[in-house]
Amino acid sequence: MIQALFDGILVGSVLSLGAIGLTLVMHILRFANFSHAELLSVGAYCALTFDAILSAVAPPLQTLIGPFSMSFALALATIVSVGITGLTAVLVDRLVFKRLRATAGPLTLVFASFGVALIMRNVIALVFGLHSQRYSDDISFAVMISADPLLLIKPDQVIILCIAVVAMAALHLLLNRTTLGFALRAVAENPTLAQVNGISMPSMVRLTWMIGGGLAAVAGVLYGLDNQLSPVMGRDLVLSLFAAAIVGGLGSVSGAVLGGFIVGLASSFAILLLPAGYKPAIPFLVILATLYLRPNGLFGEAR
Amino acid sequence: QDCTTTIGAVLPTSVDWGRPIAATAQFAVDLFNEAGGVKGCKVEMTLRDTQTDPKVGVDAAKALVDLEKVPVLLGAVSSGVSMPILTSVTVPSKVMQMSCCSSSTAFTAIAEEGKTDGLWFRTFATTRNQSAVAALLVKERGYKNVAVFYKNDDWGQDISNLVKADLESMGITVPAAIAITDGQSSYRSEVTEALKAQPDAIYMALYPTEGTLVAREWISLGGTQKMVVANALKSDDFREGVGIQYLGDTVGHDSAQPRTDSARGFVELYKEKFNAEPNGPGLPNSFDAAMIAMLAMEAAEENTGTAIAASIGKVTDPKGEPIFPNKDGLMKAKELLAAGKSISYQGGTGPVKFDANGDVSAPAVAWKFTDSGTEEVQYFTLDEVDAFIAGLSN
Amino acid sequence: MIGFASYLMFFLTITAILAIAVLGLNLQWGNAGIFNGGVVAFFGIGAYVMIILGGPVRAGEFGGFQVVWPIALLGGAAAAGALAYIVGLATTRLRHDYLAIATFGVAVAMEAFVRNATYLSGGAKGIRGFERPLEEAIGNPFLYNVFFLVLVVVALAVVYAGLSRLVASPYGRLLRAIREDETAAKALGKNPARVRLEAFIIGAVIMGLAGGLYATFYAFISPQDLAPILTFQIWAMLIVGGAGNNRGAVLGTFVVWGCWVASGFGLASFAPPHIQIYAGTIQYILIGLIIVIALLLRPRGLLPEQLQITTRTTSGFPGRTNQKLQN
Amino acid sequence: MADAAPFLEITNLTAGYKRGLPIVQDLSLQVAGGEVVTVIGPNGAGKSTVLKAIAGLIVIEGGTIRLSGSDIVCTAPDRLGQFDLSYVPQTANIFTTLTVAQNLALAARRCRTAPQERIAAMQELFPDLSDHRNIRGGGLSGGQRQMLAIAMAMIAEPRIILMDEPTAGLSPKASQDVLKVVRSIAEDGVSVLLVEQNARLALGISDRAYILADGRNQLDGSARDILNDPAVAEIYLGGRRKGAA
Amino acid sequence: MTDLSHALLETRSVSVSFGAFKAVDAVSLKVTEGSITGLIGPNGAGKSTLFNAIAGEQACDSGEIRFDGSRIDGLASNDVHGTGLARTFQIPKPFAAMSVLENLMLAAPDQPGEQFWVPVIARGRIAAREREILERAHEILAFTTLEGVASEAAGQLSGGQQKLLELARVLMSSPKMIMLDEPAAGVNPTLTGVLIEKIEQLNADGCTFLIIEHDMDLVMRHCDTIVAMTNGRIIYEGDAAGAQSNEMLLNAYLGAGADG
Ligand SMILES: Nc1ncnc2c1ncn2[C@@H]1O[C@H](COP(=O)(O)OP(=O)(O)OP(=O)(O)O)[C@@H](O)[C@H]1O
Ligand SMILES: Nc1ncnc2c1ncn2[C@@H]1O[C@H](COP(=O)(O)OP(=O)(O)OP(=O)(O)O)[C@@H](O)[C@H]1O
Ligand SMILES: [Mg+2]
Ligand SMILES: [Mg+2]
Repeated sequence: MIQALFDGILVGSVLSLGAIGLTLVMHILRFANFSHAELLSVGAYCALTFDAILSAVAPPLQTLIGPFSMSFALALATIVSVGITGLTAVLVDRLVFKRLRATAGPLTLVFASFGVALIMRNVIALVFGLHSQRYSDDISFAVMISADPLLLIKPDQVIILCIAVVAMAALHLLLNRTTLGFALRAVAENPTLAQVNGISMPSMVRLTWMIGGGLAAVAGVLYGLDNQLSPVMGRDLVLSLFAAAIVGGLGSVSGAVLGGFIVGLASSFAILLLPAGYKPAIPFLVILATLYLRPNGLFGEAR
Repeated sequence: QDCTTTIGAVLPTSVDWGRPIAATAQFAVDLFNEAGGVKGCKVEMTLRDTQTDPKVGVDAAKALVDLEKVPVLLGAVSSGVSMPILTSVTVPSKVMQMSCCSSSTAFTAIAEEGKTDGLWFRTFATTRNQSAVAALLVKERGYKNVAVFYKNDDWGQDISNLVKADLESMGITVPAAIAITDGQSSYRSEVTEALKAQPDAIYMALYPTEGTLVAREWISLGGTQKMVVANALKSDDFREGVGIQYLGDTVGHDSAQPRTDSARGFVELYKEKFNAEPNGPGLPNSFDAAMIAMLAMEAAEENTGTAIAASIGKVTDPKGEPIFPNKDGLMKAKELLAAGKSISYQGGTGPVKFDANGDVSAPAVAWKFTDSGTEEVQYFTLDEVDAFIAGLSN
Repeated sequence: MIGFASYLMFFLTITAILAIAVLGLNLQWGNAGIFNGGVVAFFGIGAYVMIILGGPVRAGEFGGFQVVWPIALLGGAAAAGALAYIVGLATTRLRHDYLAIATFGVAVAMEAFVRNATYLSGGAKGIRGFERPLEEAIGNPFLYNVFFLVLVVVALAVVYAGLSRLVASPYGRLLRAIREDETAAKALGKNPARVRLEAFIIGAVIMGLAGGLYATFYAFISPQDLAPILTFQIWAMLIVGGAGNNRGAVLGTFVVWGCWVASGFGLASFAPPHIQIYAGTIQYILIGLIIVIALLLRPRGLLPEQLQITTRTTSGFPGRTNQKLQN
Repeated sequence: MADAAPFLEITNLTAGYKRGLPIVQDLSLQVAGGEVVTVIGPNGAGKSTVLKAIAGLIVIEGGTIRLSGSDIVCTAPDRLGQFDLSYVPQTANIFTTLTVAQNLALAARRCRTAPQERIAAMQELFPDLSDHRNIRGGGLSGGQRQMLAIAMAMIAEPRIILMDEPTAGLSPKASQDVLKVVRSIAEDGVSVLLVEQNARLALGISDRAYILADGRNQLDGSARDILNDPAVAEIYLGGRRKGAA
Repeated sequence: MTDLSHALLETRSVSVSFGAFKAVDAVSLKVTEGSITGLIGPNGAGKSTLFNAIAGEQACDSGEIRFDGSRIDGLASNDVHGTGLARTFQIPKPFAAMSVLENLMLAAPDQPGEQFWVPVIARGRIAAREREILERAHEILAFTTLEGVASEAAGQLSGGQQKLLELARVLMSSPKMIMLDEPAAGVNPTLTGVLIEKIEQLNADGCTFLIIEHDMDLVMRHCDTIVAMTNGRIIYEGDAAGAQSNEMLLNAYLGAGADG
């Protein structure tokens, strides 16, 4: 029971991290970006590549950081990957979404992003192959916190949780305390009026993608660390990410984090109630119930 | 010679485990061409991706049959794709369909009703034998309390149900049989659930991607390393992903490789081509499916699905001359067939013999992981397996 | 030649079946603004119920009532309507993405249910269908496919005509008004909750009908047919074709499904053998490119929604002219 | 006090929402420094369209718009602040999802100096705003919205300000107050281009006025002349003289 | 006190609050059948909120609302409309992607074609009603000067035209009572004159009006009764002359320039 609770929160923290970026992009650019989860893959594979390069160039970097299974090389690679993934997101926007924003109907961007997701996912598959890979083949063992009730926790998951919470706090402050954050929200609501107030659309859009892409890269690496990398990891994650972002209420970063936990907890408790085969459905049913009570998500506003 | 003969294949090449299956089929075609092709004509395999989507798969099959006029169709992998192809494409168009990997019992059922017109074959040894061997391995090792993880598809559900029943009939408890649905972002809760029962061993009927994730999670949470695994996990991805240091107590089951000299030759051939052992779900089955289909084309009077299907018996005749599918073997087979003699094909899954429903039963082996791949540890003849199954039902 | 004709008919049959589902979605989204993310649930329940009602007896499993085909088909459609009624009662309060994820959840639950509830649905192995209507009587598979194509085209035409009437009528106007501004519609005395629920149910019944036809044609249904990709495909067809326009919806189906399969065909025919193994992956890239490029070139769809203008006519029934919606 | 050279000079402007469908045609208009100019005209005449054209929001097909000598036709709307231009749109003129304080803080990003002081000054000018500083814009009353929009435009101390019906929805007292403020900033040298339906009140504080109908100039002249022209009053000002009795 | 039977609309100590803020504070208001009642008050006084409460758009914290003898508090806004009480919005809510004409036609009541089965199986029943609706729509378009933009998307109208559309739409039905929220704001003064004539004409035909308006000229000349609110409370109820001499109103609302 208590184990399921912790599992849920820890598993949920990766989703939270991914969902923060998604909710930000969805709120400010006003479309459900199906290719967001592919940015996680881009980030993860990018870090994989740089991790390999750095480890080859400077072998001492392969030492692990403390009790975690992340090496110094991977940590550096992640930083590089944050930038590259952000730029990838900006580039995709340039090529596709920017052109559509002005002229298209509300769902055109959504399905364009679906097409973009197909392209990104399969380009990764062509480059890196379809098989799954890992940053390190070593298995990081869980630490037993208590024997009765049984409680096992992996150090990696704790670090993921911390990063998710820090990212949430930082982004929350940015959006609610700084005029830059107000500018981002203003662009979300009324781009014309925002421009009239001297806010440059292109730079706000760039900023949004950089933040969204960067967070996606971090989430992708941490997901890869906890699970494994495969070209279809985006496909496997995308719906959970949407679920988390939406149940939390679009545009709410704390909602996204809570949403991640809800999805994590729902799937971890699911198995206590129903046969494991039904597990994929449970988070969505929990979301259905949540939305029944709060039609705009937990922290969302009607719009 | 300039003539070419086309065969069709509909396989999920955009899925991780599907691509090697397709590559193996293509490998069989290449070997056959080296031996001179079918009736002197070069064989070309037109390969289409199913995207594991029945609509896409059926459309691809229909296009191959109608536009490319293929008399033989290899595939598909999932029963959910193979079945609509069979009912709405191959049977109406009288094309022979040979699947490497579809395991659903529904195929046997419709074959029994006579609705396949004898056009349907699969080289996937029926799940019944496989599950029995799994139970046997558990019993031999003296495990008393075994948790089961199974892939939540028709194959996994089938094998899990059978294994569970077999184990329980031998007095071994199965505290948890847990479905693993692919594409989940985490399998931690499934693993935790099994862990609660504190089993002394686990049985896994999974594919490598999910299998690796589950096994790693299982081991990292301190689960037992005593594992029995299904043939689908006989894969380098799984071995490397989990780490050989944790797989010392793991034993797997599979349909047997032929116990002939040429068997080693096959593995050699494969290694030479792909630089790896033929490990992975469905590889030998795919190889055999393609080979048998082409041998049947060689044996058939005319290049139609019905004629080819009718010649299957000629190339898988237990009384015929044993043939191993390397270049020499194939040349010899062609000679024999040309002379009107029958042959007994001995391929990646053993001496294949189809029953009236297009199903095969194969002998079985037990294997374990080694530093470089896998190695056989035990061999079960068909009779032994049948005797064991008969013993179970008492 | 006969081969080509045979394939073409097959292709058209599937397209027509999908087009029916796209029309159902067009009523929901294009006209009523209901963001249904769970198309496949309604398609699927139509297929399953049809096959359970009409299919043969399955050992140890539920079903096998062997109801005559047209009734079984309607039963499937009705089941889709009933599901929509229940789902709709719980979700009509939701908007946009929230509604989409909620209905998506229904679809996932549906898939999980049929995958696991073996007694009812055959589990992962699916359910084999029955003899297709009149198949025995017609005998020749080619002629049978002609017959079946005619059957689905008639179904498509009926649905198309019915929806066109509905959309062109005051009811269609009401739907669009509710899509535009629910508060204002309410203030004018309309009941958005009722109308949205109706539109949701009608759309779902149409999707269920499509599902039933699909399962009839393949004489088989399994959880693999209920994968979320079908929902995306149907949506992509609508958006590429032009939401809000029934002709666009049908055209979009042809274009998207045509490109989807043509990309596979093209690669299989023209790619060199050593590429074949990667063709599946490349095909996905092509499909992605086609969708993106189509939307870049025609952001509002191939046939965008028309602004309805009612003009005074002497004939009595108000005439209609269409004008491009300007942006 | 008005500078001799016009601060804003529009010549032969043709503009609209879609290429080939001009709404405003061949329109010329000047606003000198420190001058209040009012544009009046029937609904749908194109008044707001003129302001949108100046603010860079729509397609300009012909003519020039000069701001203190420089051509601004191709300037992106977000860069017009550099020309010390502010604009109060007619509708959707505040951010409904931001609070009043956040709306003001956002607008104050354009202030050259002491944004806090400017925010305080605006709250003093419109006490309603400081009372409701933590309410989201969407929760404001119609008049309060209008006040916020005006405050957001004035906060950066522009040299020219375009106001689209600033007094629509304001109470009579608030309208008078706003127009008084407009007059007083004009005294400080700010140019104001005003679109108003509340024509009599607006003309009362204006230097000059233009009458627009069907997207074209119909008439222009000093505010007083226009106010006192009975023909104009009949057609555009509603005929009735307020308080004539 | 006015006789109850004459009050078509009556609120009894209705309160609405947003968080701790009381936007409408125990307001008791009577609108006499057949009158044109003006509701005035400074910005943020709670006028629109009161409208929303009456129209079922906004839940009341307490109090009772009666219309035509029966309670309407707690009804959904469409049901309130069904009782014969229609309203406009201060900030227009057009059906943006529909044409102006369609906006109007939609607003007409009693079109059997708004039941989904009728267009499919009994089309004949629609046409006659549709003709009537069309007739009426063109009539209203004509005097609101919207005829010229009848086929344009409503979302593309100018600000003032949208206000006119808001009014035009509500005139499509023939309710017992209409509540107008600042109908003249943003509308050209000349046109305002035409509109008020129309309102008086409808009033003569028996329609009751409750109008929020800041245009004092309009209010003072055309309203039978004037109700003034500040800070969520009613501070004055009476005739125009009284309002113009009310000290509090002068200071808080009308301002120095007010002439009377
Ligand atoms: N949703 C809301 N949340 C918070 N406060 C609100 C909300 N709606 C209205 N208010 C507050 O209630 C008060 C009354 O608003 P209301 O819109 O009724 O004013 P009004 O009398 O119509 O003013 P105006 O003449 O300016 O339109 C205002 O102070 C406003 O800020
Ligand atoms: N976004 C738009 N797209 C297309 N046409 C528009 C758009 N906005 C306004 N128009 C058209 O341009 C014309 C002029 O509109 P504009 O808003 O300039 O009028 P206005 O003079 O400001 O009127 P009002 O006094 O009612 O505000 C109108 O006929 C309107 O239909
Ligand atoms: Mg205007
Ligand atoms: Mg108001």
